[in-house]
Amino acid sequence: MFFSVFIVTFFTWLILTNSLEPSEVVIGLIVSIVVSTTFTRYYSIKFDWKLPVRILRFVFIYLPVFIWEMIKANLDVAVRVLNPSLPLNPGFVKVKTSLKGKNSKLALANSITLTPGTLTLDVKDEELYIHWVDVKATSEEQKQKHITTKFEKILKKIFE
Amino acid sequence: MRRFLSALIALGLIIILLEFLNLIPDFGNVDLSKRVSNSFINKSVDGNNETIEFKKSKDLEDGSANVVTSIVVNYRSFDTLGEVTVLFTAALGVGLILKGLRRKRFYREPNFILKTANGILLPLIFLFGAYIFIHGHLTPGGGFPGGTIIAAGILVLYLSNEKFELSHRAKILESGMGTVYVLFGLVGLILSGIFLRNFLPTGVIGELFSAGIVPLIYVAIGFKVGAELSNLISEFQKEGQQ
Amino acid sequence: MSIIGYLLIIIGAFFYFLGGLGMFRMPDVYNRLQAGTKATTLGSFSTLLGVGLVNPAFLGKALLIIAFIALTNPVGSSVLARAAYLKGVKPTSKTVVDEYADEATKKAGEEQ
Amino acid sequence: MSILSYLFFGLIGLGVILAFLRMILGPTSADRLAALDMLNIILTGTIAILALTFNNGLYLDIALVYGLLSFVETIVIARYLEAKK
Repeated sequence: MFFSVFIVTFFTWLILTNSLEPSEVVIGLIVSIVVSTTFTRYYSIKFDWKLPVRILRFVFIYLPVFIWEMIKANLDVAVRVLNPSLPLNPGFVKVKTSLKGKNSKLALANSITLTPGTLTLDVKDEELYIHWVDVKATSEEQKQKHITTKFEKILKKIFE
Repeated sequence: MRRFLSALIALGLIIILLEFLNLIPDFGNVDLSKRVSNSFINKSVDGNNETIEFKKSKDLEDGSANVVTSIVVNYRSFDTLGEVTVLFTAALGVGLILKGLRRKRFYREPNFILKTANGILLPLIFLFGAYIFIHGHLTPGGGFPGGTIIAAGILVLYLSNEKFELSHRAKILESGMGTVYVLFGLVGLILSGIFLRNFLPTGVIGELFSAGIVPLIYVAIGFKVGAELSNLISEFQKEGQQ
Repeated sequence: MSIIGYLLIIIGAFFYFLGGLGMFRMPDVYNRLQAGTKATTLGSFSTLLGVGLVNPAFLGKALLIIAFIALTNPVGSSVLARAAYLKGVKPTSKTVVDEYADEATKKAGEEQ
Repeated sequence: MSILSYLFFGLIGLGVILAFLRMILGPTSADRLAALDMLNIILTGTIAILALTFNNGLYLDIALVYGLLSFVETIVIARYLEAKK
């Protein structure tokens, strides 16, 4: 836990200062150690030796799908907003997920928020509460197929 | 009656302010070359007028690249000591006023998404705060904004975690950092006879290790302001007595 | 490279405009958040990436801000939508299903 | 360059005006906060564009800190609304 936070903060420091001068690096090390030791209990960044594989999967499998879905989402918003009759069929639905980890659930919730027509309201245990602009289905399987399945598969590979 | 009195006091204040307006010279009639601010900006209070080059000029009178910082924590550091004291008094006042009030604690369960996202964001928020007050002499920023960002991190922690309670160490940190500020001043007094004199070498302008005691004082102010505002927030969150 | 950058900035500005339009036209707060969040997030991605491409010295910091916005913006709107629901803001009359109502009343019950 | 800047500042300006109208008209405080949140993110992007216009990297620091504080602001007001009935 401590080590993961240390690595993340140190790399962020290097990006922020945008230089490799020895003085900056030394101060960055000190700051990262201080930040990663204070309030350790409340942090949730944690990774293991499989991290490089996960990053590669994240960049090459998750990101293209995510960006494509996001562009689709925005075109969807554009079509709805620019249409004079404002086609809407909104509703609040409940969807089950099979992801277990905290961070993977957060990634799923954020992905759902940024993809076409859906906005995560709340997560409780294994259920996601979602506001859906265009409700197409009410049965559990259909909802999962429309909303979660696509990202669930990818995120399961990355996080679990 | 009370309203009449407050209106009277406000009127008096307005008249005093309007009187002071006469002391300000008219627009366009100021000779800037005679103003003291010019020598602050050129970093040449002792009349040593050489051109300053970024990352080249060495051992200047004040080595901080940010003009505001060089004025706030070097030329007018004593003012800043007063400002820090004002903030301390304000926090103390809030604590004293809120102590006897009957309040209920905020208790709705926080959102899962917020809780998890905060676990990732929190170290980064603290890192940004530290970045801002450590680079106070090179970039816009400094101890006060940096400390405020750290306190904002504590505020988000309070809102996203029901069990979080600020430890007693924050108060110790705050008073300790105040003492460090005064100690720097006293060392300057002993070494050169002037309170808060910049007694360390000022180095090359624009580098991280430059400007003498300015970054050290800004680090102290950053910790002090952060701890102080965090204490203020925890004071608002606590359940009242009775 | 810089032509692509400027193009991305223009696209980003267009999405900002779209977000504003969505915010203005949608009928209730949940639909407004949908339009606003999606459009401004993609707008920011595009604008910041454009800024990074036009001036490569800014690229690292621009990517940092992109990561930051990708994390905070959905979280912020999700927290806001939940707060609006729990406060009792009524969704528009076009709403077809509401499976969150039970959960919300349960939450209100726990407080007592 | 100048035509480009007219174009993008014009588009952003239109977006800001519409969001601002929603902030004034918004029937509930949640609507106003949603519009404010959106304005904050638009402003973050605008500060980044200003960094390009003035060719000064320091503006990106400001954009970062502004984004951070606007997130904190949204969270704080949202939690406040949640507790109030």
